[in-house]
Amino acid sequence: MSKPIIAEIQKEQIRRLASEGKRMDGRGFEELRNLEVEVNSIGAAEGSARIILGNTDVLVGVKMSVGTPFPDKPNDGVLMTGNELKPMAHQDFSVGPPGPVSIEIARVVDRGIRESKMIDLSKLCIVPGEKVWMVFVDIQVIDYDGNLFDAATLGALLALHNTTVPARKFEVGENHKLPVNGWPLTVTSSKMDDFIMVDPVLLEEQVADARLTVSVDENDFIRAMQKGLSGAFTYEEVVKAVDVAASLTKKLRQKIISTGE
Amino acid sequence: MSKPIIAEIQKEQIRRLASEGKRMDGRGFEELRNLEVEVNSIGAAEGSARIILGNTDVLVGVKMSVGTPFPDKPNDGVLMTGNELKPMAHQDFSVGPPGPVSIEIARVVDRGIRESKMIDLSKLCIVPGEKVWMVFVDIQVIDYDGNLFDAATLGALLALHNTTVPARKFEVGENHKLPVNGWPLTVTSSKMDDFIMVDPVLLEEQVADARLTVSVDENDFIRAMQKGLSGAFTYEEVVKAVDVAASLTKKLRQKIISTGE
Amino acid sequence: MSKPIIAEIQKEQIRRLASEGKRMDGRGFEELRNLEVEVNSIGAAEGSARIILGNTDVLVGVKMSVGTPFPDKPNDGVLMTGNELKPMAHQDFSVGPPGPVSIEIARVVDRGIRESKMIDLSKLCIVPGEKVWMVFVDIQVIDYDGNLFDAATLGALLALHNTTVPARKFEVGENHKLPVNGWPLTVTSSKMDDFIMVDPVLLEEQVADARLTVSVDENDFIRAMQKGLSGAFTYEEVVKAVDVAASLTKKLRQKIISTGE
Amino acid sequence: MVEERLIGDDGLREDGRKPDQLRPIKIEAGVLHNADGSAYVEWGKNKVLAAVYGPREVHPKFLQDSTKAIVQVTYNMAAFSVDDRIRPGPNRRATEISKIIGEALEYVILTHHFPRSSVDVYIEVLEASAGTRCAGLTAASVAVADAGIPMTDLVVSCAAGKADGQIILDLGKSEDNLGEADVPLGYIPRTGEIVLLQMDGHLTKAEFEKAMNMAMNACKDIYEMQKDALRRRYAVGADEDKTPTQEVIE
Amino acid sequence: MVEERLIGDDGLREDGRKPDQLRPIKIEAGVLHNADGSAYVEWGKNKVLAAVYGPREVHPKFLQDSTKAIVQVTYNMAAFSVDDRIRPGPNRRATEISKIIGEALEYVILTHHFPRSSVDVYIEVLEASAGTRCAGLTAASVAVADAGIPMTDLVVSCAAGKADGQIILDLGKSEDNLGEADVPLGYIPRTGEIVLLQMDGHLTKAEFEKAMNMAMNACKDIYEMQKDALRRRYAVGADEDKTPTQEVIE
Amino acid sequence: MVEERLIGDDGLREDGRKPDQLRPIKIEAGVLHNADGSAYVEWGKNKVLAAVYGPREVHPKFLQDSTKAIVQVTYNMAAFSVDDRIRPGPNRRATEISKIIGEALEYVILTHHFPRSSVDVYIEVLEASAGTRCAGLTAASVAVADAGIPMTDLVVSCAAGKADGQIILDLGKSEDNLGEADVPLGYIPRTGEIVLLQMDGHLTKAEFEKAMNMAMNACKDIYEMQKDALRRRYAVGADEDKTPTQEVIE
Repeated sequence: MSKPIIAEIQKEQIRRLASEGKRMDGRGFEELRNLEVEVNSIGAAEGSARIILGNTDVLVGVKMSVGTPFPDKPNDGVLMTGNELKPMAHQDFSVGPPGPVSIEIARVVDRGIRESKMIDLSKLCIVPGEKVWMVFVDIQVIDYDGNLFDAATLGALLALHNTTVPARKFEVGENHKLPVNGWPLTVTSSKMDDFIMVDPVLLEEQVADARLTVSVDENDFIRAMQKGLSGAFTYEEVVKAVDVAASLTKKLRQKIISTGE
Repeated sequence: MSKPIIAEIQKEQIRRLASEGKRMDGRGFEELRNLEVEVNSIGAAEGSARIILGNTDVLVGVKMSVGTPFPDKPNDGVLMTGNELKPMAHQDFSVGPPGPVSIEIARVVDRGIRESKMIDLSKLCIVPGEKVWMVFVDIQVIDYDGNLFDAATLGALLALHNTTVPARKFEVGENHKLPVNGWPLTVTSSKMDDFIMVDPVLLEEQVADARLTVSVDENDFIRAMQKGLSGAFTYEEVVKAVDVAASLTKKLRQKIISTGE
Repeated sequence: MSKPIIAEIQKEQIRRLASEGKRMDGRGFEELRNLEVEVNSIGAAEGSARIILGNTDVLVGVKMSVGTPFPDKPNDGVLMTGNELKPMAHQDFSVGPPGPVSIEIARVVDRGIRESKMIDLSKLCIVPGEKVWMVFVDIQVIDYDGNLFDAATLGALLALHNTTVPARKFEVGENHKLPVNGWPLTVTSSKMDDFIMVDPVLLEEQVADARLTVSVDENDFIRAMQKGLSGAFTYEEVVKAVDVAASLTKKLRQKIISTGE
Repeated sequence: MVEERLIGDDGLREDGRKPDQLRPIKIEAGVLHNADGSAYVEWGKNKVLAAVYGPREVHPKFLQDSTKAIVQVTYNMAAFSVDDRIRPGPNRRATEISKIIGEALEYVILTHHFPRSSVDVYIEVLEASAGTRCAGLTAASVAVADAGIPMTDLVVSCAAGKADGQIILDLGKSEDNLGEADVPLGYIPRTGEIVLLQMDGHLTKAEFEKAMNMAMNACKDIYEMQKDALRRRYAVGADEDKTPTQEVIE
Repeated sequence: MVEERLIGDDGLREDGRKPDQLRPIKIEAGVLHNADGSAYVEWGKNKVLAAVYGPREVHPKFLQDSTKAIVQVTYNMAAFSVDDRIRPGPNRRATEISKIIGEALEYVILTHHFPRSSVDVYIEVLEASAGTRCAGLTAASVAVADAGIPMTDLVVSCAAGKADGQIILDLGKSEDNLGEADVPLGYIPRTGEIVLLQMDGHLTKAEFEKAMNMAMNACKDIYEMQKDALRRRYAVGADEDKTPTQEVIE
Repeated sequence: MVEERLIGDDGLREDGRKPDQLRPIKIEAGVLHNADGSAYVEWGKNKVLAAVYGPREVHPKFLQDSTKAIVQVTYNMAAFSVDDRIRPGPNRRATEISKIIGEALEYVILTHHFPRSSVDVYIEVLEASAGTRCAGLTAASVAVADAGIPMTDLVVSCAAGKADGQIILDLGKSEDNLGEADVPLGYIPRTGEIVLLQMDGHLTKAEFEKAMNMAMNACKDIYEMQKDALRRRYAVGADEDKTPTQEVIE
């Protein structure tokens, strides 16, 4: 019974701060944490990015190989996104195959890449129906302090934007950059009572009622959305969250493109 | 300790009724429950049948695709029969891979189809050693009130008799009916003390000592048999059960062929 | 808490005996148990050997088939070594996939074969990049009374030395003996306190602090080594164990070659 | 990218629907004998069954919550429910859908009335043709009510999206495959709250708002069908024999 | 369908047996050191080991029955026991055979003497050549007796079947593959009770009855071999050192 | 067999090292926020993280030892850590390495101080280039110390081996693939004890002894780097904010 009681106390504290417009770490409700990025530190990967968002630390690696296409998409390369919440990253994570939480993150990142068409999979065809490029995006969470949706998405985008297709290794031409378009970045909002804050830390996540991740691209199009947790949003709150995401992803994109890449 | 006690009380009730030649639902010992069948309600399947036997409700779907034959049978199509006792169907079934009970049913249905030669697998060869038809028979139990052996077998036979080979989809000719011969129907007898009753309901199954499933075809040949549970039959009881199965499958076959198909 | 106490009592007994230079079964510290071997008793296997080392009883079977090589080794046959500690062999073994103990044994046997080059995998290539021989070495422990490393290694070597390549079955020529060179036999030493004994029985294993398996070939080359358990060896102890292994494997090799094969 | 025309010159869709028109929907409550509550939904070509067991003992035990019931949803597509057979057993898509449907249902179930227990919801998609998560959540919600488990309200679910440049309601199979966006929504009509929301594709903010409103409106209609199914169920009499199941699929 | 002749003009089978003749059978009890009871059976080319542990604590616990011992059988074929290597680990065939052998054994074991405990039987097929379930059940039954677990009687198992139109006993490999029917039977000679029965193929009722009778008769002979193996075992002395295992396979 | 020359005429190795020279090694302690202890090791191109949680409750419970803490090590290579992607999840190689690293660590941890508890060590190889088990054990040992778990000493690990007929220290990737022998060692410099030892290849006894001595000597140097990393870590202050993680990889 201790866990619910602690959660209640935490909730109380966060509520008191929030009612004064404050957060635990001094941020505003619509303010992201400090961000550090590092690309291609993993020499064995075709592309990689490390995202340090506050105390959340995520490493994303991209590997490519030549394989056979899915029978129903003979002219398309294959994209696979995996995510593991390793026990290294938090005391509550355990060894074993990915559970629902890991899978949801992997699938949201995957859809963010796939449905925004930032990779044109048809350009990854080598011989139709026979040989295509397989792109494996593997997300490894190293230290977990909340908001993996945004950290993992950003890591995947940066890793893909810095990926070199290893064509020589597979004897299908010269190495070249993976053709990638656009930056469908996400911003996640977390709701507790009527307070909605972006980029929640772990303690804020643990007491949250509902979560909304919104992906916006460089042309202000909404590209993906995922609501989570067993709370509810009003229509107005959703519309507001979309506005906040549009504005914050724009700032983030400028920062990334100017420095990170 | 409650379960064994309840079982003992149930057993006592069923025993008392049985000693007067009666059953819980008023049937005779050699009388099947009311049967409703419905074929091809699942448009996405190549063939399907729903069997409602009393309160037991089973849906069987057949899917076909083109695959490679087993190396030791290069000229034969492949038949795979799966069965899942989903937690939807009864409070005692749980999520997870099929256990021994599910597997026994699937294998008995599979052998009933395979060993009776009702499908000539050699006719499902497209290119010897390379391309053959795969036939997947999937049994889904929706509501469980006993006697899945007979319900699943009947569902599989009906679904196969109503299956269309999707040749156009796989670009190997025109769609046509799956060539299927015969109706090796089963009747299952359940024994408690010295009482033997066909088509047991769940309560009867739960107190049964032994079970015998007998498959008989339209030429009165015995095609398959499976004894189950940790009780015994005498030789005379087995011979009697075969007679009962021969007579009841004949009636059932007439009914199915005249109406159901 | 009973297990640790029993272990302590066993340890005390073994310690008392050892301090007088004795072992439970009357052997010297550097003396192997009685060994019985039997080859090719399993007609269905391409080669087999049964090793009865004291009360430890291990059956190793070799199966071969034609398959595709690993992409990174297109000209090499494939060797796979499996080991299962079946619940038949000891009350502490349970049903299920191999655990760390099984896996360590399988991998040590596998490396003993692979790294000593006793099988020239390049000779197992049929069509480069397409067709190679697969060699499956399966170790089945039947009765477990200690020292599986040595028993399994010996069984694998004997089975391989008596393997016939089933070329006719796969229509790639005439049957012939599997080309195998050398006898990289192992001797395992077990340490408790400062006492080091070879070929431990189960009770000795259960109280051991550390274990060292040393593989030596017919030319006195050290071919493999594996230290196990959470105790330590000094440098001098390791050197001594290597000497003992060199001398005992030499005797064992002579015995095996003169009689067993 | 969309070569095929999904909306004709007459403004009608492939299957003849208007942009804001739902596919035919049929809902029945109380269709199974063993389950504590159940529902069957036909929605276009989708055929979905939902069964509810509970509140009952939590299994496995360590998931037990001393303050409330847990809600465990298992969404599954039958092997034969789609063109290419699905291998039985859980997959990543089913795991995600089970999670978000469970979260949506949990919001309306009075879980604090049943500490240490579990409400287990099983959704079986017998035939699938775009929109199974919406049909599944809609069915599950009726099944929970049929089980007599107290809820603040029913959850309704419906999607809107975009095809051929137009915002449309309740995407069919080709619209789902070839269209520009899909926005499945889980909604509580009485309070206007949103408990399930996903989106992928490509929408301006104005289009997104239009799609949301279209889906919310449709949810209000479906809500009436849910209540009607429950009303019919109770008219037959909860204590009497259940509706014969053979009517379910016919 | 059967092109190859399985029975010659002289009425003898491929391996020279008469229609109602068993393959050579050899049974030994008490062949393992660690197991509480064990048996080894050679039956034609089949080589089968059975080991019994118990009655002992049930694992996993939730399987425990407060009124009787549970009987858990694990039938397994060694990877190298057949022409085409078998991948280690359980498969559907082994699961079914384990289940029916376990049910047959349970009938004769006095399980009510050992509530809350488990009798664990492990059957390993070292080499297989048609009839392993019969050899396995026959061996397991001896191993249970060797473990000193009280039984009402031994179970014996043997198959009959049909090939080239004739009813024959104890099908060999090609008869099993190419024949018309196979009827494995588990039998208690003293009471005449049938505890395992399967059949597949194609038999008239008269043929089935003939096959049953042939198998039941053979079971009586095998029963004597089982008892003889146990007698030899106890002559050596149950308390003394066990028979050296190296004799097992030679 | 070795066609390619691994050691040049100048006696130097492919990467310019002398036979008894280590690759560049960098060790940092306390690089993670959540873990009770952590370390990062760069060793040539190897990049390895180790995290320690504990002593904490044992999970699963039945592994609990009433006399001491158990040490559970999980060694894992990231999917992208090598040329050919590794499928996530345990494999046989990782299982063996986890086992032997755990056994080596257990020897130095004062496990009897923490009965019924668990020390859980997670080693993640982010990039691999020969020698990851040595780097992993070296990192894990620092991470355990960083967690404040009492140890008799640090364990150090390094390999020696043979290539082009010469005994060499700390094999690089091509030396590992093409060389004649590899001898990874886990060592306690203060007592001279050996807690991890493997070897494969082809060595005379004299060569083996030379390799052992070379590796033991190198371990003494690496031991100083370990202690230095811990010293730097405590200079920053264990109670203050941890070293910013972004420095870890740069």
